[in-house]
Amino acid sequence: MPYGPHTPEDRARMLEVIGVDAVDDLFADIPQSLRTSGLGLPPPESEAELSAHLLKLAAANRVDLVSFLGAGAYSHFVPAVVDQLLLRSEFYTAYTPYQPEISQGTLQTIYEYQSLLAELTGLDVVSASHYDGATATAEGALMACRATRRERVLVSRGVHPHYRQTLCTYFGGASLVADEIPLLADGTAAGTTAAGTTDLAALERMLADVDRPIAGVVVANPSFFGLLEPMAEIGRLAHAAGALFVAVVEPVSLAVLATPGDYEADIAAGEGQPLGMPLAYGGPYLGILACREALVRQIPGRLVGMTADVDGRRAFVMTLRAREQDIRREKASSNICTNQALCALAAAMYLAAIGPHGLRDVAALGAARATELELALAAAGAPRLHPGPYLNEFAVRVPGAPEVHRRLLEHGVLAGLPLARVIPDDPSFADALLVCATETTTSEDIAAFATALAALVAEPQVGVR
Amino acid sequence: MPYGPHTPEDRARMLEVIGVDAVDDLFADIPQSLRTSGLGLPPPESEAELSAHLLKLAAANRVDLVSFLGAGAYSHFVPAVVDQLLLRSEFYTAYTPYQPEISQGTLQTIYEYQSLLAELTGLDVVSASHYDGATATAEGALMACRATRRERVLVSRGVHPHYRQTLCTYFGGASLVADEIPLLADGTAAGTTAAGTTDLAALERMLADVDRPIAGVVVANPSFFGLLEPMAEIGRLAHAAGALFVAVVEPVSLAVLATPGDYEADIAAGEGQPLGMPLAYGGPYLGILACREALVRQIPGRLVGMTADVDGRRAFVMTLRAREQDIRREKASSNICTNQALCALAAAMYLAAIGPHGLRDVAALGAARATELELALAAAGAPRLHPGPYLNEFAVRVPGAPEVHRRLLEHGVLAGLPLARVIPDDPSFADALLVCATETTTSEDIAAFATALAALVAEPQVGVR
Amino acid sequence: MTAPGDRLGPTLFERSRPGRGGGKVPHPPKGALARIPASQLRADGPRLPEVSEPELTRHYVNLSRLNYSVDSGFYPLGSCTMKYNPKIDEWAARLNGFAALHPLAPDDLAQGTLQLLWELEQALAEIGGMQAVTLQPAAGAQGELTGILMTRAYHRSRGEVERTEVLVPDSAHGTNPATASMAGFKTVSIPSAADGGVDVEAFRAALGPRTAAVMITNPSTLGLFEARLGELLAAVHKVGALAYMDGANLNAIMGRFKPGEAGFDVMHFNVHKTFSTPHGGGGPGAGPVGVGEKLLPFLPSPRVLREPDGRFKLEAEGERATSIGRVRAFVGNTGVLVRAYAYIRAHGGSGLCEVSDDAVLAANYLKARLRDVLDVPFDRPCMHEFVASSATLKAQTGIRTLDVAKRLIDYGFHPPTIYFPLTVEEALLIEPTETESIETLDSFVTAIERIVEEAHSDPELLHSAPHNSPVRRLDETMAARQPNLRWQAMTGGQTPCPE
Amino acid sequence: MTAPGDRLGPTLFERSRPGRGGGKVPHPPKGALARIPASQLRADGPRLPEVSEPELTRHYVNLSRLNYSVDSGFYPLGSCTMKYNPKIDEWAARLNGFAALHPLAPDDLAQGTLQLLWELEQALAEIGGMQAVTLQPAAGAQGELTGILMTRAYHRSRGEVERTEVLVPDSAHGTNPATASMAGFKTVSIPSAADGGVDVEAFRAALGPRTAAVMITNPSTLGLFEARLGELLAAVHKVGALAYMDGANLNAIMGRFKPGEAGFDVMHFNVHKTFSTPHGGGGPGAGPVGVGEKLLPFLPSPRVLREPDGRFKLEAEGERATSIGRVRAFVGNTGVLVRAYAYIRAHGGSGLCEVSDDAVLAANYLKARLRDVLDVPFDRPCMHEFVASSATLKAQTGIRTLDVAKRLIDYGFHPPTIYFPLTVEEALLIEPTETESIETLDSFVTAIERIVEEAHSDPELLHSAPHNSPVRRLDETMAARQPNLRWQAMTGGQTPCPE
Ligand SMILES: Cc1ncc(COP(=O)(O)O)c(C=O)c1O
Ligand SMILES: Cc1ncc(COP(=O)(O)O)c(C=O)c1O
Repeated sequence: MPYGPHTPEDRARMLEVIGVDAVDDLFADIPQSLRTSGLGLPPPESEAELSAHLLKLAAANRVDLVSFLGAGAYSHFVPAVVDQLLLRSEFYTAYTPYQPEISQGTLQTIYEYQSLLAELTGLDVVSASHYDGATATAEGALMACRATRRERVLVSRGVHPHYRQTLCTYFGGASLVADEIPLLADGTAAGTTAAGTTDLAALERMLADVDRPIAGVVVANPSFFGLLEPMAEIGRLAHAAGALFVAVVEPVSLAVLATPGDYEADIAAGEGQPLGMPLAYGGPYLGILACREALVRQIPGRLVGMTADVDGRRAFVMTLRAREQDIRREKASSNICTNQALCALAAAMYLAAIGPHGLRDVAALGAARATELELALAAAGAPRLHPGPYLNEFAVRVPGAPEVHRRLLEHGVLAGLPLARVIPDDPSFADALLVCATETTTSEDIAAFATALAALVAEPQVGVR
Repeated sequence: MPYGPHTPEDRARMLEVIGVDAVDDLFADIPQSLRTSGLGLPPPESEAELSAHLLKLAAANRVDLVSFLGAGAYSHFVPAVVDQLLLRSEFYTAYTPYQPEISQGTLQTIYEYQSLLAELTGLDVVSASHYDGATATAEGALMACRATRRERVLVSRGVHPHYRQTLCTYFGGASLVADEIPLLADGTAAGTTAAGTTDLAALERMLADVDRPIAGVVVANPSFFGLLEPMAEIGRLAHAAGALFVAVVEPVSLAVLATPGDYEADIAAGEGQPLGMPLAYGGPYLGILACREALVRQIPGRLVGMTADVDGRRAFVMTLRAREQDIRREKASSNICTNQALCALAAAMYLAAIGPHGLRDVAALGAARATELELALAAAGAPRLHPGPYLNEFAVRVPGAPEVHRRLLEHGVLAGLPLARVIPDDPSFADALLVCATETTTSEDIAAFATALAALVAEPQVGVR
Repeated sequence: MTAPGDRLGPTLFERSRPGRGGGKVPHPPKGALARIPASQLRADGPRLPEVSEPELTRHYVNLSRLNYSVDSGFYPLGSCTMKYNPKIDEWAARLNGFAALHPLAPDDLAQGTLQLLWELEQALAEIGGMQAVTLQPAAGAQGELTGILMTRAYHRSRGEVERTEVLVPDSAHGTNPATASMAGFKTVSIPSAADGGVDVEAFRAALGPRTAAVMITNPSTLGLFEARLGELLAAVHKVGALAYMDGANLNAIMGRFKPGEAGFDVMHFNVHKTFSTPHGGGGPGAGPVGVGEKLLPFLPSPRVLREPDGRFKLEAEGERATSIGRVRAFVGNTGVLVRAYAYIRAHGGSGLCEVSDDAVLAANYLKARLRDVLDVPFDRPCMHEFVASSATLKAQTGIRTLDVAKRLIDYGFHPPTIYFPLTVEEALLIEPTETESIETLDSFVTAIERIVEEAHSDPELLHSAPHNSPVRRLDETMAARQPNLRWQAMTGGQTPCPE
Repeated sequence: MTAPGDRLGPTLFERSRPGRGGGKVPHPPKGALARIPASQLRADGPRLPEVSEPELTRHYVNLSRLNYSVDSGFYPLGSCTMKYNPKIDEWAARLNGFAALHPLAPDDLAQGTLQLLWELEQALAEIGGMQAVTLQPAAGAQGELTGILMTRAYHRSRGEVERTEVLVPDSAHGTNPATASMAGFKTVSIPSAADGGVDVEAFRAALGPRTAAVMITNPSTLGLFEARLGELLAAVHKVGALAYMDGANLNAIMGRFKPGEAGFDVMHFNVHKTFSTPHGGGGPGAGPVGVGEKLLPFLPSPRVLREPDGRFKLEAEGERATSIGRVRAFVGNTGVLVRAYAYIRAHGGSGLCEVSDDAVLAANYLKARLRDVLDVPFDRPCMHEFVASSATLKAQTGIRTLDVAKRLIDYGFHPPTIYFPLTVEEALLIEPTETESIETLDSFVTAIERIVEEAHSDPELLHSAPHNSPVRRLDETMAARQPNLRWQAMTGGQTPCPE
């Protein structure tokens, strides 16, 4: 066993003390009929061989393309200090701080994370972390149902499709209902810049159905399509109907955009990955979940509070634990136990390293690059799909988008996401690519994309299929 | 300033307390005529830009070739645990343990390093580290002069040419003499397997010159050419002439080869890089310097000893410091101050991680791969240059070696070292490549080399020049 | 507000001064946000702390030193399998090819990771004796939810909507009943028998046509193998219910018992326990779920598929209508799964069997050595962990398990899990794991022995323990009564620094 | 043998047990060494310790925690410039393209590193006002040796073999006189004047036709700029000697004073001081040397050259006959130089000037604040560090600088350099550096103030300090009398473990 300390003598000594002849005897409780012996797996691999194999697998991924892919996971520059501090193994080889006297490191970092995210979201209560943006959104919607004792939420189709599907899975289990709020189509919104955003008229109609009272309204800002939503207006409509307002947010954008606190959302959920986590093919990421103080007893997951020890010295501790599964069991606010604490730590480190001005710069530089990208793509034959304001991500229209996307890979360009891949049921997205820019996008990247795209668009075959 | 904590208010407050108006005033001691203002260097770079630039530079190096290059710096597998523990910044951001009460971490690791290398070399005293193999060898030779009060050493031409040159530089400074012992030429040693090793007859002659008594005899095992030298015999000759015997060793080989202790060397020097340090274009590496107990007061550099604190608890401390420059000044055994402590720590971690069996495996696997390489190259038209025993490195003869080497680069093969590059003055090496294999060399690597070589050798133009 | 403790440093917010920090990213061009309507913008910048990199580094280096961790000492936290986390696994997860891969990258760009995930699924299926595995769940609890939602979908697919109950032994981890609730089921709690196993009679009585599933932790949270498991499973299947195995304790039985082959229909794995991915101060982990034949159609989407030509791909959106759907965005905690994969390959089949053997050996050794010092309620071979109790000690001295735990801190150990499982009075759940040396186990025994002596000779020492930790016992009541969950005065330089 | 301290763990050797560890590399085929004559082989395998990876990790993690370091606190060790080490620099040095490059790789494969080295030489030449720079020396002391060997070669090339003396002020670092000896010169020690500077008259008197070089540390080891430097240099050049500047204290004067322009002929840089490459518990550093016109021909080989087409190459073997030759194998401590390069680019020209301004500001601030508490012998603006003294305190209370230093440990600080320079009684050489916040500087002052109070009120507390460290004061006499420099009983499992 590569990491075991036991020598044959150690094992013999232990068996002797236990008073059995062989390790086998310790397994006597396993009924013979249920036993198996051994595992059909390859033999052990030395670390040298294993590392060579892992290098080969890692090299079989292609991460060298110029990428404009966001869609819920974003590439950002992460200061070197973050990963090196994360490698402090006192952080990553500890567990949930059940013994606060010897866990002040973890506890203080969680408290600081909660404080930082409270400041970013404008809400007072932030959970120690949830699994990811999708599950945080689902839990936010469940909170709304518990708090209002109503059983139906409305979810904008501007929310990330994975989040909507996850919410749907969670709601199906709990026998709750999640209905979708449509988006304004191009035509409907003619003359306005609202195309692609949540259809307020439809929302109003749905909220007005007295037989099916609404627990919460879930809207993302920026939306999945990168658009800025009329959050204040949506909040007012929701609250007027006695529903809670759940905002799905992207944390870097909160350095510059109005916050859930500003537009009076009751709950905010979102994906914390942009705060210093690698893309890592989808995880581990960070589910952000925040709420107004009044909802504190509904929030799932751990909370850390400041208190004092018996000598009166400041100290931190997990608190309000009566919401949690290990105490409340079937009545708990959620079943979450292990969370994403290390990712929350990464987020706190990232925010502290980059600072308030740095975070604004990240957001604004992404916006500036996105403007550049918009112009370049429009000139190359791929104009925006929606006219309204956006921060750093937007959809463009290009005939035969999926094929164009595939062909661009050959030119070393990962041209965002063909929307048809994630929303196959909606023909209005058949010719759309969702593209994004961040502070890591360079002018050369944009030029490479635009040039390759222009060439492809000019080819007669492409887009016909 | 990217890493400074001072705000403008802090600076103002400090100036006020000091009682001056401006920072400029603090520099009043610099005579006006000697002042400059500012530096002609580019403006500061943000970390994001800097990291992109560094990635570009690193990518401009080619480290993807199949490599058979050793010649004093060897590629080995290093367990992941080594680098992660080296990143513990309590190790790398501390300095020389002048305050032992709060430096027991560094002190114990040095003591352990000394003990590990004592076991590997078979000698009792090991310095806390020297700069590299070359300077350690030079210091070893200087020790011999101090200890014997003689002024001339003999250095085998089988010692790494860089080490010989360094020794020469150091000896030139000290007005001491270093003469070279020739190697046995092919013809001389006909019928024996000694060709390429140190010429014992010549050595005997040089030792016999009573007018010019010899302080030390410096021989490497394996030699620069990979050959095993008759160390026991050389030691006997040196001692018979009242000279000390300085062995230049490669530490991984000491897991399987006879040690300086075994063949009664008085001093051992060598390059510790193979014990867990990256190639890193030449440094930082680790100068190993060890000696018999009798010579302890001659050894340069720090030594750590075990002692007790006032409560009688075990503790470690720098000791025998009266040899050092900060105490003895112009009479010190060397001017060394800052050494390569972190590299010594890496070596200790590597040895502890790989273990005694692992280290033997590393050495033996390298030897096995080298046998494979020898056969493959001979079959491809490049037979060995010397017949004698070797561990994992040897020279081969191939017409037009430098040109062949250059051409092989195009095939993705770094075919060792054309000996003419480092020993341009000796025609017997004009057609030689020095190649090595380690445990990281694979059969596919060897096949790639042999195949490409065979094709080149078959080409009529090559080798003619 | 209280003053910071001697050894606690200031918070990030107290270290903040306007003008500190910066220099990480280039500045944007002026007017970069001009195209965004003012109503959509935040009025003021966020009041995040401004600290320089040197201060940031000291902040976290010194905070880290306040933590007890596996890398600093023995951490026998029962049920949590705090074993050593191999460093090669951390290295692997950080390889740029893995770390920089976007989760929506086309399959062609993701062949390395897809192969890894596919092979990991195969390995887990083999270990669990299951037909297939999904790697999506982010933790054990989410694995449970995924599994129970699949059983729900299974029963619905057969029209059996009246199955509204899930049976859970009273010794179960809290996530089991909480999961049942989240999946819309009623939890029926089953008492334990005197031997620590499920009370088979009570169990049979509770089973019936309303039973959708039973959740069994095996080995149980008492560290015992359910000796009458065969009977239990037969009874479950007889009433048409499904059997879920909470696999958090799999570290005991790899290569000796395969839940799927024994008759479990579904189970979850805790990769942060059995497969040694680090616990991260609370997470992240991953909770893959294995299923047998019956639940195959319901696995969450997307699955990782291998094509006949050996290439790998993800299921397309909506490709499998029977799926319970997504349980999260993208495909899983991939970075964690890379670590688990490396761990499994390093051990191979034989190594994993040794892991279980040594884990069980260590637990039984510790139990044998502690039997004379503490109560050990179940006197038969345990699996990878065992329950001890301070009930007798308490009766004799008034010293509770809490006091013993706190005093262990002074002796340099992380306390075991305490007051869990709930079914044993003054419980200590002790899990040494297979990576602790016999010297360490012996020194732990010595510490417990001394503490028991102290309980008699100097009980106050224990009541007031710990004494050697960065802070002492905390005022948890105050924390809950007047919750202070965030730093309020986020005003940068205006906040005085307590140092 | 004494028992290990409470907080010191066992040694690697005490942790060793035969059969532990392994699994890192594959096994060789049998008989791999059969072709090697038995006489050349080691009889027994080396008795290295056998420890498992978990134990190894805890060993080093816990050892690391016994160290005081810049990343854990204030480290005002005068003359050593213990400033913050940026983490990006560590990251850069580990990039595979840099770390995996063989030192004898053909120039075509090494263009990235060669460009970096070349640009670093240019940057250092600009900072030092020098014509050219060699990056080879592994540390400051080796830089000194390189520089002095070049002056020797220079004089020899002019036939001036009678120049056998090097002048060194008595306040100089020990490496200066030791270097002169290594280079075959006689050291002539020059006293300091009352103002802390070199005694110019004594200096002039010592200069003459035998003088090969003078070594001046500027700012001096007292933290003072040599105010009469112009005179000194003129006098040196008048007698045909060369002026060497020990640049260890360059952190004070970047952008304000360029040694080469001022008239120094040669100098060394300490990249592990001025350019913040970490000190590594004693090293590695690097000690590049800058030279003016006169010494250009003598630079060690090989130099890094830029070709007209913009490509980079190393000088070929023997290409420059005037060179003093090699001072080490290969081309330098490249990994350290990568860090220095990153540091210089991050700051740029303006940032490096700010470094010096802030370093000087911090030192003067600390001096001003400590003036009332300790003696401050030289009452004029200091550079980046200053000398304080406990002479008065000692006279009043018997408390020595050593006691003050040890007591600072209890207050959480690394003591300054003590008893150096040798010219000041009871010296403390205090160098705060530019990366320490004003809060930290103030808290250091508070600690010194308290210690001075304690010296009067409770001197025994100071005599017996430190009290809060892993071990207390050591028996250095025993260490030197009966040197124990290696673990003798390297017998693996036979050695009992003290835990
Ligand atoms: C027995 C048992 N079941 C379930 C869980 C839940 O797993 P997780 O914490 O990964 O959600 C745990 C661990 O905490 C456990 O010990
Ligand atoms: C003034 C001075 N000169 C020379 C040196 C020697 O430099 P190094 O330790 O890098 O050899 C030092 C540092 O230790 C120093 O402070």
